[in-house]
Amino acid sequence: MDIKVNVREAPGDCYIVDLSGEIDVYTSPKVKDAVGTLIDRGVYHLVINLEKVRYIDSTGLGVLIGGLKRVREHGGSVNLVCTNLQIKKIFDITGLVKIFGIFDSEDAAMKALV
Amino acid sequence: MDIKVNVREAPGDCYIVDLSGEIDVYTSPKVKDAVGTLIDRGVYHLVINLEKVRYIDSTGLGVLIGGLKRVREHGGSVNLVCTNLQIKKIFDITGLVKIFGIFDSEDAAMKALV
Amino acid sequence: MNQAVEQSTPDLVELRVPARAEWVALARLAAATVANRLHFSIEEIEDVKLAVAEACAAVIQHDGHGEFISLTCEALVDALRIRVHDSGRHGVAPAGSRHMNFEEARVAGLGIFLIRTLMDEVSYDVHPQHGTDLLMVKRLAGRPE
Amino acid sequence: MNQAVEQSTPDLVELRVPARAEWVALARLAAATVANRLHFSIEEIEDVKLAVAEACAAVIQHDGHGEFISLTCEALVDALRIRVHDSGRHGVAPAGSRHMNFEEARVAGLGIFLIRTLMDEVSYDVHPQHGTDLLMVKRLAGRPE
Ligand SMILES: Nc1ncnc2c1ncn2[C@@H]1O[C@H](COP(=O)(O)OP(=O)(O)O)[C@@H](O)[C@H]1O
Ligand SMILES: Nc1ncnc2c1ncn2[C@@H]1O[C@H](COP(=O)(O)OP(=O)(O)O)[C@@H](O)[C@H]1O
Repeated sequence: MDIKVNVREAPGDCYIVDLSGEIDVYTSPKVKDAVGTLIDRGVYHLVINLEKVRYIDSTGLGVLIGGLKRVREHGGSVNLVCTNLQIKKIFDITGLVKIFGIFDSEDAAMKALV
Repeated sequence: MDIKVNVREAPGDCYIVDLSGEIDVYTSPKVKDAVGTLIDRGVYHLVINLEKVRYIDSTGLGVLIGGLKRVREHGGSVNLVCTNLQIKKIFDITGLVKIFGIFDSEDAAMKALV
Repeated sequence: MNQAVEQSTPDLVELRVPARAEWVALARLAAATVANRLHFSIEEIEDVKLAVAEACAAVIQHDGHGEFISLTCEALVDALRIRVHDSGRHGVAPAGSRHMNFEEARVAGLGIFLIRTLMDEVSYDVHPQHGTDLLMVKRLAGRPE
Repeated sequence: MNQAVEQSTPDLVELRVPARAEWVALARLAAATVANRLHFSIEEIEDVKLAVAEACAAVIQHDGHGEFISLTCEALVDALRIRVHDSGRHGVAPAGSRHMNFEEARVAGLGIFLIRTLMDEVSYDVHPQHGTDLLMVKRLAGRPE
Protein backbone atom coordinates (compact mmCIF):
# COMPACT_ATOMS: atom_id res chain seq x y z
CA MET A 1 0.00 0.00 0.00
CA ASP A 2 2.88 2.34 -0.49
CA ILE A 3 5.34 3.64 -2.98
CA LYS A 4 9.07 4.20 -2.64
CA VAL A 5 10.75 6.77 -4.87
CA ASN A 6 14.48 6.96 -5.37
CA VAL A 7 16.28 9.30 -7.77
CA ARG A 8 19.74 8.49 -9.11
CA GLU A 9 22.00 10.49 -11.41
CA ALA A 10 23.32 8.59 -14.43
CA PRO A 11 26.00 9.41 -17.01
CA GLY A 12 25.05 11.98 -19.67
CA ASP A 13 22.72 14.52 -18.08
CA CYS A 14 20.18 11.82 -17.39
CA TYR A 15 18.39 10.73 -14.27
CA ILE A 16 16.87 7.44 -13.23
CA VAL A 17 13.78 7.36 -11.04
CA ASP A 18 13.30 4.03 -9.26
CA LEU A 19 9.76 3.35 -8.17
CA SER A 20 8.76 0.41 -6.04
CA GLY A 21 5.36 -0.52 -4.70
CA GLU A 22 1.94 0.52 -5.92
CA ILE A 23 1.18 3.64 -7.94
CA ASP A 24 -2.44 4.46 -7.31
CA VAL A 25 -4.73 7.36 -6.53
CA TYR A 26 -3.21 7.56 -3.03
CA THR A 27 0.48 7.26 -3.87
CA SER A 28 0.72 8.93 -7.29
CA PRO A 29 1.00 12.49 -5.90
CA LYS A 30 4.32 11.42 -4.37
CA VAL A 31 5.54 10.24 -7.78
CA LYS A 32 4.28 13.43 -9.40
CA ASP A 33 6.24 15.51 -6.88
CA ALA A 34 9.46 13.58 -7.45
CA VAL A 35 9.24 13.77 -11.24
CA GLY A 36 8.08 17.40 -11.14
CA THR A 37 11.01 18.40 -8.92
CA LEU A 38 13.48 16.87 -11.37
CA ILE A 39 11.93 18.65 -14.33
CA ASP A 40 11.86 21.95 -12.42
CA ARG A 41 15.61 21.52 -11.95
CA GLY A 42 16.03 21.25 -15.73
CA VAL A 43 16.33 17.49 -16.09
CA TYR A 44 14.61 16.57 -19.35
CA HIS A 45 15.97 13.08 -19.98
CA LEU A 46 14.50 10.54 -17.63
CA VAL A 47 14.43 6.80 -17.20
CA ILE A 48 11.63 5.68 -14.90
CA ASN A 49 12.25 2.19 -13.63
CA LEU A 50 9.00 0.35 -12.93
CA GLU A 51 10.56 -3.07 -12.40
CA LYS A 52 9.55 -3.12 -8.74
CA VAL A 53 6.11 -1.64 -9.33
CA ARG A 54 3.43 -4.25 -8.74
CA TYR A 55 0.47 -2.10 -9.66
CA ILE A 56 -0.38 1.06 -11.56
CA ASP A 57 -3.73 2.73 -12.16
CA SER A 58 -4.90 5.58 -14.40
CA THR A 59 -3.75 8.25 -11.96
CA GLY A 60 -0.26 6.73 -12.12
CA LEU A 61 -0.42 6.67 -15.92
CA GLY A 62 -1.56 10.30 -15.79
CA VAL A 63 1.54 11.27 -13.81
CA LEU A 64 3.80 9.56 -16.34
CA ILE A 65 1.97 11.19 -19.26
CA GLY A 66 2.16 14.58 -17.56
CA GLY A 67 5.91 14.20 -17.03
CA LEU A 68 6.41 13.18 -20.63
CA LYS A 69 4.49 16.18 -21.92
CA ARG A 70 6.56 18.56 -19.80
CA VAL A 71 9.96 17.18 -20.86
CA ARG A 72 8.90 17.09 -24.52
CA GLU A 73 8.38 20.86 -24.44
CA HIS A 74 12.14 20.97 -23.84
CA GLY A 75 13.04 18.33 -26.40
CA GLY A 76 13.39 15.73 -23.66
CA SER A 77 12.15 12.18 -23.30
CA VAL A 78 10.96 9.61 -20.78
CA ASN A 79 11.83 5.94 -21.16
CA LEU A 80 10.27 3.32 -18.96
CA VAL A 81 11.73 0.04 -17.70
CA CYS A 82 8.94 -2.46 -17.27
CA THR A 83 8.96 -6.24 -17.03
CA ASN A 84 5.70 -6.91 -15.18
CA LEU A 85 3.28 -8.46 -17.68
CA GLN A 86 0.15 -7.03 -16.07
CA ILE A 87 1.59 -3.51 -16.19
CA LYS A 88 2.78 -3.96 -19.77
CA LYS A 89 -0.76 -5.02 -20.61
CA ILE A 90 -2.09 -1.74 -19.18
CA PHE A 91 0.27 0.26 -21.40
CA ASP A 92 -0.81 -1.89 -24.33
CA ILE A 93 -4.55 -1.57 -23.99
CA THR A 94 -4.40 2.17 -23.33
CA GLY A 95 -2.25 2.75 -26.40
CA LEU A 96 0.44 4.35 -24.23
CA VAL A 97 3.06 1.96 -25.65
CA LYS A 98 2.98 4.25 -28.64
CA ILE A 99 3.99 7.37 -26.74
CA PHE A 100 6.49 5.96 -24.23
CA GLY A 101 9.63 4.03 -24.90
CA ILE A 102 9.18 0.84 -22.87
CA PHE A 103 12.21 -1.39 -22.26
CA ASP A 104 12.98 -4.66 -20.52
CA SER A 105 16.16 -3.42 -18.89
CA GLU A 106 17.57 -0.21 -17.51
CA ASP A 107 20.52 -0.49 -19.86
CA ALA A 108 18.32 -0.60 -22.92
CA ALA A 109 16.20 2.30 -21.63
CA MET A 110 19.34 4.40 -21.00
CA LYS A 111 20.86 3.69 -24.39
CA ALA A 112 17.65 4.62 -26.17
CA LEU A 113 17.44 8.06 -24.54
CA VAL A 114 17.99 10.72 -27.17
CA MET B 1 -4.16 -16.38 3.40
CA ASP B 2 -2.92 -19.91 3.21
CA ILE B 3 -0.86 -22.49 4.98
CA LYS B 4 1.77 -24.86 3.61
CA VAL B 5 2.43 -28.09 5.45
CA ASN B 6 5.49 -30.25 4.84
CA VAL B 7 6.42 -33.38 6.79
CA ARG B 8 10.02 -34.60 7.01
CA GLU B 9 11.46 -37.66 8.70
CA ALA B 10 14.38 -36.97 11.03
CA PRO B 11 16.87 -39.29 12.78
CA GLY B 12 15.57 -41.22 15.81
CA ASP B 13 11.91 -42.05 15.21
CA CYS B 14 11.06 -38.36 15.06
CA TYR B 15 9.24 -36.23 12.49
CA ILE B 16 9.44 -32.57 11.68
CA VAL B 17 6.36 -30.72 10.51
CA ASP B 18 7.18 -27.47 8.68
CA LEU B 19 4.37 -24.98 8.61
CA SER B 20 4.46 -21.77 6.63
CA GLY B 21 1.81 -19.09 6.26
CA GLU B 22 -1.11 -18.31 8.52
CA ILE B 23 -2.75 -20.75 10.93
CA ASP B 24 -6.28 -19.53 11.46
CA VAL B 25 -9.85 -20.76 11.62
CA TYR B 26 -9.75 -21.42 7.86
CA THR B 27 -6.38 -23.14 7.55
CA SER B 28 -6.05 -24.97 10.88
CA PRO B 29 -8.07 -28.04 9.77
CA LYS B 30 -5.29 -28.70 7.25
CA VAL B 31 -2.71 -28.61 10.04
CA LYS B 32 -4.91 -30.81 12.21
CA ASP B 33 -5.14 -33.39 9.42
CA ALA B 34 -1.38 -33.46 8.86
CA VAL B 35 -0.55 -33.82 12.55
CA GLY B 36 -3.40 -36.30 13.10
CA THR B 37 -2.22 -38.50 10.22
CA LEU B 38 1.28 -38.67 11.68
CA ILE B 39 -0.02 -39.63 15.12
CA ASP B 40 -2.36 -42.24 13.60
CA ARG B 41 0.75 -43.77 12.01
CA GLY B 42 2.32 -44.09 15.46
CA VAL B 43 4.61 -41.06 15.40
CA TYR B 44 4.67 -39.67 18.95
CA HIS B 45 7.76 -37.46 18.85
CA LEU B 46 7.21 -34.34 16.82
CA VAL B 47 8.96 -31.09 16.13
CA ILE B 48 6.62 -28.50 14.66
CA ASN B 49 8.56 -25.74 12.98
CA LEU B 50 6.70 -22.42 13.13
CA GLU B 51 9.58 -20.27 11.88
CA LYS B 52 7.71 -19.41 8.68
CA VAL B 53 4.36 -18.93 10.36
CA ARG B 54 3.38 -15.26 10.39
CA TYR B 55 0.15 -15.64 12.30
CA ILE B 56 -1.62 -18.06 14.63
CA ASP B 57 -5.01 -17.80 16.32
CA SER B 58 -6.76 -19.81 19.01
CA THR B 59 -7.94 -22.48 16.58
CA GLY B 60 -4.29 -22.99 15.58
CA LEU B 61 -3.28 -23.18 19.23
CA GLY B 62 -6.12 -25.67 19.75
CA VAL B 63 -4.71 -27.93 17.03
CA LEU B 64 -1.26 -27.86 18.64
CA ILE B 65 -2.72 -28.54 22.10
CA GLY B 66 -4.84 -31.38 20.70
CA GLY B 67 -1.77 -32.95 19.08
CA LEU B 68 0.22 -32.64 22.28
CA LYS B 69 -2.52 -34.31 24.32
CA ARG B 70 -2.70 -37.23 21.90
CA VAL B 71 1.06 -37.92 21.79
CA ARG B 72 1.34 -37.59 25.58
CA GLU B 73 -1.05 -40.52 25.98
CA HIS B 74 1.73 -42.52 24.32
CA GLY B 75 4.57 -40.96 26.27
CA GLY B 76 5.38 -38.69 23.33
CA SER B 77 6.13 -35.00 23.06
CA VAL B 78 5.76 -31.98 20.78
CA ASN B 79 8.48 -29.36 20.59
CA LEU B 80 7.94 -26.13 18.73
CA VAL B 81 10.43 -23.99 16.83
CA CYS B 82 9.36 -20.38 17.03
CA THR B 83 11.27 -17.16 16.50
CA ASN B 84 8.46 -14.73 15.62
CA LEU B 85 8.05 -12.39 18.59
CA GLN B 86 4.32 -11.83 18.08
CA ILE B 87 3.68 -15.58 18.08
CA LYS B 88 5.92 -16.11 21.10
CA LYS B 89 3.87 -13.46 22.84
CA ILE B 90 0.68 -15.44 22.15
CA PHE B 91 2.21 -18.55 23.74
CA ASP B 92 3.29 -16.41 26.67
CA ILE B 93 0.02 -14.71 27.44
CA THR B 94 -2.00 -17.92 27.08
CA GLY B 95 0.33 -19.80 29.42
CA LEU B 96 1.04 -22.35 26.71
CA VAL B 97 4.80 -21.79 27.09
CA LYS B 98 4.41 -23.95 30.15
CA ILE B 99 3.06 -26.96 28.30
CA PHE B 100 5.07 -26.84 25.06
CA GLY B 101 8.79 -26.90 24.63
CA ILE B 102 9.49 -23.78 22.56
CA PHE B 103 12.90 -23.40 20.92
CA ASP B 104 14.72 -20.88 18.78
CA SER B 105 16.17 -23.45 16.38
CA GLU B 106 15.21 -26.79 14.93
CA ASP B 107 18.43 -28.26 16.29
CA ALA B 108 17.60 -27.30 19.84
CA ALA B 109 14.02 -28.56 19.45
CA MET B 110 15.28 -31.92 18.13
CA LYS B 111 17.85 -32.38 20.87
CA ALA B 112 15.29 -31.67 23.56
CA LEU B 113 12.86 -34.34 22.35
CA VAL B 114 12.70 -37.10 24.96
CA MET C 1 -20.67 -25.60 12.44
CA ASN C 2 -24.01 -25.94 10.77
CA GLN C 3 -23.27 -27.15 7.27
CA ALA C 4 -26.75 -26.43 5.89
CA VAL C 5 -26.52 -22.76 6.89
CA GLU C 6 -22.94 -22.60 5.69
CA GLN C 7 -23.62 -23.67 2.16
CA SER C 8 -26.72 -21.64 1.51
CA THR C 9 -25.04 -18.36 2.40
CA PRO C 10 -24.17 -16.53 -0.81
CA ASP C 11 -20.65 -15.24 -1.25
CA LEU C 12 -21.61 -11.62 -0.81
CA VAL C 13 -19.09 -9.14 0.53
CA GLU C 14 -19.85 -5.52 1.29
CA LEU C 15 -17.35 -2.84 2.19
CA ARG C 16 -17.99 0.79 3.00
CA VAL C 17 -14.99 3.12 3.25
CA PRO C 18 -14.54 6.89 3.35
CA ALA C 19 -14.39 8.31 -0.17
CA ARG C 20 -10.70 9.10 0.14
CA ALA C 21 -7.65 7.88 -1.73
CA GLU C 22 -6.08 6.06 1.21
CA TRP C 23 -8.97 3.58 1.39
CA VAL C 24 -8.94 2.47 -2.24
CA ALA C 25 -6.30 -0.19 -1.57
CA LEU C 26 -8.64 -1.91 0.87
CA ALA C 27 -11.48 -1.89 -1.67
CA ARG C 28 -9.12 -3.43 -4.23
CA LEU C 29 -8.19 -6.13 -1.79
CA ALA C 30 -11.74 -6.99 -0.86
CA ALA C 31 -12.63 -7.44 -4.53
CA ALA C 32 -9.49 -9.50 -5.09
CA THR C 33 -10.41 -11.79 -2.20
CA VAL C 34 -13.81 -12.51 -3.72
CA ALA C 35 -12.30 -13.01 -7.20
CA ASN C 36 -9.80 -15.40 -5.71
CA ARG C 37 -12.61 -17.41 -4.09
CA LEU C 38 -14.17 -17.77 -7.55
CA HIS C 39 -10.86 -19.13 -8.86
CA PHE C 40 -10.24 -16.41 -11.41
CA SER C 41 -6.71 -16.49 -12.80
CA ILE C 42 -4.09 -14.18 -11.31
CA GLU C 43 -4.32 -11.96 -14.37
CA GLU C 44 -8.11 -11.77 -14.08
CA ILE C 45 -7.83 -10.94 -10.38
CA GLU C 46 -5.51 -8.07 -11.30
CA ASP C 47 -8.08 -6.89 -13.85
CA VAL C 48 -10.78 -6.86 -11.18
CA LYS C 49 -8.54 -4.98 -8.74
CA LEU C 50 -7.77 -2.33 -11.32
CA ALA C 51 -11.41 -1.94 -12.36
CA VAL C 52 -12.48 -1.46 -8.74
CA ALA C 53 -9.64 0.98 -8.12
CA GLU C 54 -10.59 2.99 -11.21
CA ALA C 55 -14.22 3.07 -10.12
CA CYS C 56 -13.22 4.34 -6.66
CA ALA C 57 -10.77 6.87 -8.09
CA ALA C 58 -13.49 8.16 -10.42
CA VAL C 59 -15.78 8.73 -7.43
CA ILE C 60 -13.08 10.42 -5.37
CA GLN C 61 -12.06 12.74 -8.20
CA HIS C 62 -15.61 13.68 -9.03
CA ASP C 63 -16.93 16.92 -7.58
CA GLY C 64 -19.79 16.47 -5.19
CA HIS C 65 -19.10 12.86 -4.35
CA GLY C 66 -20.52 11.42 -1.15
CA GLU C 67 -18.65 10.84 2.07
CA PHE C 68 -18.44 7.10 1.58
CA ILE C 69 -17.95 4.57 -1.17
CA SER C 70 -19.78 1.25 -0.90
CA LEU C 71 -18.45 -1.78 -2.67
CA THR C 72 -20.58 -4.88 -3.09
CA CYS C 73 -19.02 -8.03 -4.52
CA GLU C 74 -21.22 -10.96 -5.32
CA ALA C 75 -19.80 -14.31 -6.33
CA LEU C 76 -22.18 -15.89 -8.84
CA VAL C 77 -21.77 -19.39 -10.22
CA ASP C 78 -19.96 -18.24 -13.33
CA ALA C 79 -19.19 -14.57 -12.70
CA LEU C 80 -18.28 -11.88 -10.24
CA ARG C 81 -20.74 -8.98 -9.98
CA ILE C 82 -19.46 -5.76 -8.46
CA ARG C 83 -21.32 -2.61 -7.54
CA VAL C 84 -19.53 0.60 -6.59
CA HIS C 85 -21.93 3.02 -4.99
CA ASP C 86 -21.34 6.71 -4.41
CA SER C 87 -24.00 8.38 -2.33
CA GLY C 88 -23.07 11.85 -3.64
CA ARG C 89 -25.68 13.84 -5.51
CA HIS C 90 -24.09 14.75 -8.77
CA GLY C 91 -24.71 18.16 -10.17
CA VAL C 92 -25.00 19.51 -6.63
CA ALA C 93 -21.29 20.14 -6.26
CA PRO C 94 -20.48 22.15 -3.15
CA ALA C 95 -19.65 25.79 -3.80
CA GLY C 96 -15.96 26.44 -4.34
CA SER C 97 -15.18 22.87 -5.27
CA ARG C 98 -12.63 22.17 -7.91
CA HIS C 99 -13.42 21.50 -11.53
CA MET C 100 -11.33 19.18 -13.65
CA ASN C 101 -9.11 20.70 -16.27
CA PHE C 102 -8.80 19.10 -19.69
CA GLU C 103 -5.82 17.00 -18.70
CA GLU C 104 -7.53 15.60 -15.60
CA ALA C 105 -10.67 14.84 -17.56
CA ARG C 106 -8.52 12.93 -20.04
CA VAL C 107 -6.97 10.81 -17.29
CA ALA C 108 -10.43 10.16 -15.84
CA GLY C 109 -11.47 9.02 -19.30
CA LEU C 110 -8.55 6.60 -19.25
CA GLY C 111 -9.96 5.12 -16.02
CA ILE C 112 -13.39 4.55 -17.53
CA PHE C 113 -11.80 3.13 -20.64
CA LEU C 114 -9.83 0.64 -18.52
CA ILE C 115 -12.96 -0.46 -16.65
CA ARG C 116 -14.77 -1.07 -19.94
CA THR C 117 -11.83 -3.01 -21.34
CA LEU C 118 -11.11 -5.16 -18.28
CA MET C 119 -14.67 -6.09 -17.32
CA ASP C 120 -17.25 -7.98 -19.41
CA GLU C 121 -20.28 -5.84 -18.59
CA VAL C 122 -20.36 -2.27 -17.34
CA SER C 123 -23.36 -0.08 -16.65
CA TYR C 124 -24.35 2.98 -14.67
CA ASP C 125 -27.36 3.63 -12.53
CA VAL C 126 -27.84 7.27 -11.62
CA HIS C 127 -30.43 8.06 -8.95
CA PRO C 128 -30.68 11.81 -8.40
CA GLN C 129 -31.55 11.20 -4.75
CA HIS C 130 -29.51 8.15 -3.87
CA GLY C 131 -26.29 8.64 -5.74
CA THR C 132 -24.64 6.68 -8.51
CA ASP C 133 -24.01 2.97 -8.95
CA LEU C 134 -21.40 1.55 -11.26
CA LEU C 135 -22.18 -2.08 -12.02
CA MET C 136 -19.50 -4.36 -13.41
CA VAL C 137 -19.46 -8.04 -14.21
CA LYS C 138 -16.45 -10.23 -14.90
CA ARG C 139 -17.27 -13.68 -16.20
CA LEU C 140 -15.20 -16.75 -15.54
CA ALA C 141 -13.37 -17.51 -18.80
CA GLY C 142 -14.70 -20.35 -20.86
CA ARG C 143 -18.19 -20.09 -19.42
CA PRO C 144 -20.88 -19.15 -21.88
CA GLU C 145 -22.72 -15.88 -21.35
CA MET D 1 -11.23 17.26 -4.43
CA ASN D 2 -13.18 19.18 -1.87
CA GLN D 3 -10.91 19.47 1.14
CA ALA D 4 -13.68 20.50 3.53
CA VAL D 5 -15.68 17.38 2.77
CA GLU D 6 -12.54 15.28 2.85
CA GLN D 7 -11.52 16.22 6.33
CA SER D 8 -14.87 16.02 8.02
CA THR D 9 -15.48 12.42 6.92
CA PRO D 10 -14.79 10.16 9.88
CA ASP D 11 -12.50 7.19 9.37
CA LEU D 12 -15.25 4.63 9.51
CA VAL D 13 -14.91 1.33 7.71
CA GLU D 14 -17.63 -1.29 7.51
CA LEU D 15 -17.26 -4.79 6.15
CA ARG D 16 -19.88 -7.48 5.86
CA VAL D 17 -18.78 -11.00 4.95
CA PRO D 18 -20.40 -14.43 5.04
CA ALA D 19 -19.97 -16.03 8.47
CA ARG D 20 -17.51 -18.59 7.16
CA ALA D 21 -13.88 -19.27 7.94
CA GLU D 22 -12.53 -18.29 4.52
CA TRP D 23 -13.62 -14.66 5.00
CA VAL D 24 -11.96 -14.05 8.35
CA ALA D 25 -8.65 -13.09 6.72
CA LEU D 26 -10.36 -10.20 4.93
CA ALA D 27 -11.91 -8.96 8.19
CA ARG D 28 -8.46 -9.10 9.81
CA LEU D 29 -7.02 -7.08 6.98
CA ALA D 30 -9.71 -4.42 7.05
CA ALA D 31 -9.12 -3.89 10.78
CA ALA D 32 -5.36 -3.80 10.22
CA THR D 33 -5.76 -1.13 7.54
CA VAL D 34 -7.68 1.11 9.93
CA ALA D 35 -5.20 0.46 12.75
CA ASN D 36 -2.37 1.33 10.41
CA ARG D 37 -4.07 4.64 9.53
CA LEU D 38 -4.14 5.44 13.24
CA HIS D 39 -0.37 4.79 13.42
CA PHE D 40 -0.54 1.94 15.87
CA SER D 41 2.76 0.06 16.18
CA ILE D 42 3.23 -3.14 14.18
CA GLU D 43 2.78 -5.16 17.36
CA GLU D 44 -0.45 -3.35 18.20
CA ILE D 45 -1.74 -3.88 14.66
CA GLU D 46 -1.08 -7.61 15.09
CA ASP D 47 -3.01 -7.50 18.37
CA VAL D 48 -5.98 -5.90 16.63
CA LYS D 49 -5.87 -8.45 13.81
CA LEU D 50 -5.87 -11.33 16.25
CA ALA D 51 -8.69 -9.86 18.35
CA VAL D 52 -10.86 -9.41 15.25
CA ALA D 53 -10.02 -12.91 14.04
CA GLU D 54 -10.94 -14.39 17.42
CA ALA D 55 -14.20 -12.49 17.46
CA CYS D 56 -15.08 -13.79 13.97
CA ALA D 57 -14.00 -17.34 14.83
CA ALA D 58 -16.18 -17.22 17.96
CA VAL D 59 -19.18 -16.28 15.82
CA ILE D 60 -18.50 -18.95 13.21
CA GLN D 61 -18.04 -21.69 15.80
CA HIS D 62 -21.16 -20.72 17.71
CA ASP D 63 -24.30 -22.70 17.00
CA GLY D 64 -27.07 -20.63 15.50
CA HIS D 65 -24.90 -17.83 14.20
CA GLY D 66 -26.24 -15.59 11.47
CA GLU D 67 -25.37 -15.79 7.80
CA PHE D 68 -23.12 -12.74 7.88
CA ILE D 69 -20.61 -11.07 10.15
CA SER D 70 -20.44 -7.28 10.14
CA LEU D 71 -17.28 -5.54 11.19
CA THR D 72 -17.26 -1.83 11.95
CA CYS D 73 -13.97 -0.07 12.59
CA GLU D 74 -13.98 3.50 13.76
CA ALA D 75 -10.80 5.52 14.03
CA LEU D 76 -11.17 7.90 16.98
CA VAL D 77 -8.62 10.55 17.87
CA ASP D 78 -6.86 8.37 20.41
CA ALA D 79 -8.31 4.91 19.88
CA LEU D 80 -9.68 2.34 17.50
CA ARG D 81 -13.23 1.18 18.21
CA ILE D 82 -14.32 -2.10 16.66
CA ARG D 83 -17.71 -3.75 16.59
CA VAL D 84 -18.23 -7.33 15.43
CA HIS D 85 -21.88 -8.01 14.82
CA ASP D 86 -23.49 -11.42 14.41
CA SER D 87 -27.11 -11.31 13.34
CA GLY D 88 -27.77 -14.84 14.64
CA ARG D 89 -30.33 -15.35 17.38
CA HIS D 90 -28.55 -17.20 20.09
CA GLY D 91 -30.38 -19.88 21.95
CA VAL D 92 -32.31 -20.62 18.78
CA ALA D 93 -29.79 -23.09 17.44
CA PRO D 94 -31.09 -25.01 14.44
CA ALA D 95 -32.14 -28.59 15.16
CA GLY D 96 -29.36 -31.11 14.70
CA SER D 97 -26.64 -28.52 14.98
CA ARG D 98 -23.43 -29.44 16.66
CA HIS D 99 -22.63 -28.70 20.27
CA MET D 100 -19.12 -28.00 21.46
CA ASN D 101 -17.36 -30.64 23.44
CA PHE D 102 -15.27 -29.70 26.44
CA GLU D 103 -12.08 -29.41 24.42
CA GLU D 104 -13.67 -27.11 21.83
CA ALA D 105 -15.22 -24.97 24.54
CA ARG D 106 -11.79 -24.65 26.10
CA VAL D 107 -10.24 -23.43 22.85
CA ALA D 108 -13.14 -20.99 22.41
CA GLY D 109 -12.37 -19.76 25.92
CA LEU D 110 -8.79 -19.18 24.79
CA GLY D 111 -10.11 -16.94 22.00
CA ILE D 112 -12.14 -14.80 24.39
CA PHE D 113 -9.20 -14.68 26.76
CA LEU D 114 -6.96 -13.41 23.95
CA ILE D 115 -9.45 -10.69 23.01
CA ARG D 116 -9.63 -9.50 26.62
CA THR D 117 -5.85 -9.49 26.92
CA LEU D 118 -5.06 -7.78 23.63
CA MET D 119 -7.71 -5.06 23.69
CA ASP D 120 -8.19 -2.30 26.25
CA GLU D 121 -11.97 -2.48 26.54
CA VAL D 122 -14.26 -5.36 25.67
CA SER D 123 -18.00 -5.60 26.08
CA TYR D 124 -20.97 -7.52 24.71
CA ASP D 125 -24.35 -6.34 23.63
CA VAL D 126 -26.90 -9.10 23.21
CA HIS D 127 -30.16 -8.21 21.49
CA PRO D 128 -32.50 -11.21 21.37
CA GLN D 129 -33.94 -9.94 18.09
CA HIS D 130 -30.96 -8.37 16.38
CA GLY D 131 -28.09 -10.60 17.29
CA THR D 132 -24.93 -10.02 19.26
CA ASP D 133 -22.36 -7.24 19.19
CA LEU D 134 -18.87 -7.56 20.50
CA LEU D 135 -17.38 -4.14 21.14
CA MET D 136 -13.64 -3.70 21.50
CA VAL D 137 -11.47 -0.65 21.95
CA LYS D 138 -7.72 -0.41 21.55
CA ARG D 139 -6.21 2.85 22.74
CA LEU D 140 -3.15 4.44 21.25
CA ALA D 141 -0.35 3.88 23.75
CA GLY D 142 0.63 6.83 25.86
CA ARG D 143 -2.74 8.53 25.47
CA PRO D 144 -4.69 8.92 28.69
CA GLU D 145 -8.02 7.12 29.00
N1 LIG E 1 -3.44 12.77 -20.60
C1 LIG E 1 -3.77 11.66 -21.24
N2 LIG E 1 -4.71 10.88 -20.72
C2 LIG E 1 -5.05 9.76 -21.32
N3 LIG E 1 -4.51 9.32 -22.44
C3 LIG E 1 -3.58 10.05 -22.98
C4 LIG E 1 -3.16 11.26 -22.42
N4 LIG E 1 -2.22 11.79 -23.21
C5 LIG E 1 -2.07 10.94 -24.19
N5 LIG E 1 -2.89 9.90 -24.07
C6 LIG E 1 -3.02 8.75 -24.96
O1 LIG E 1 -1.77 8.58 -25.55
C7 LIG E 1 -1.90 8.38 -26.93
C8 LIG E 1 -1.21 9.48 -27.69
O2 LIG E 1 -1.72 10.73 -27.26
P1 LIG E 1 -0.91 12.10 -27.38
O3 LIG E 1 0.27 12.11 -26.49
O4 LIG E 1 -1.89 13.20 -27.13
O5 LIG E 1 -0.38 12.09 -28.84
P2 LIG E 1 -1.16 12.52 -30.12
O6 LIG E 1 -1.37 13.99 -29.98
O7 LIG E 1 -0.20 12.12 -31.21
O8 LIG E 1 -2.46 11.74 -30.14
C9 LIG E 1 -3.38 8.31 -27.19
O9 LIG E 1 -3.75 6.95 -27.18
C10 LIG E 1 -3.98 9.03 -26.06
O10 LIG E 1 -5.26 8.53 -25.74
N1 LIG F 1 -7.45 -27.23 25.20
C1 LIG F 1 -6.93 -26.17 25.78
N2 LIG F 1 -7.41 -24.97 25.48
C2 LIG F 1 -6.92 -23.90 26.03
N3 LIG F 1 -5.93 -23.89 26.92
C3 LIG F 1 -5.44 -25.04 27.25
C4 LIG F 1 -5.89 -26.25 26.71
N4 LIG F 1 -5.19 -27.24 27.26
C5 LIG F 1 -4.36 -26.67 28.08
N5 LIG F 1 -4.48 -25.36 28.11
C6 LIG F 1 -3.73 -24.38 28.87
O1 LIG F 1 -2.45 -24.92 29.06
C7 LIG F 1 -2.04 -24.77 30.39
C8 LIG F 1 -1.82 -26.11 31.03
O2 LIG F 1 -3.00 -26.89 30.90
P1 LIG F 1 -3.02 -28.49 30.93
O3 LIG F 1 -2.32 -29.07 29.74
O4 LIG F 1 -4.44 -28.92 31.08
O5 LIG F 1 -2.14 -28.85 32.16
P2 LIG F 1 -2.62 -28.86 33.66
O6 LIG F 1 -3.59 -30.01 33.75
O7 LIG F 1 -1.32 -29.07 34.37
O8 LIG F 1 -3.27 -27.53 33.96
C9 LIG F 1 -3.11 -23.95 31.06
O9 LIG F 1 -2.73 -22.58 31.04
C10 LIG F 1 -4.34 -24.18 30.23
O10 LIG F 1 -5.21 -23.06 30.25
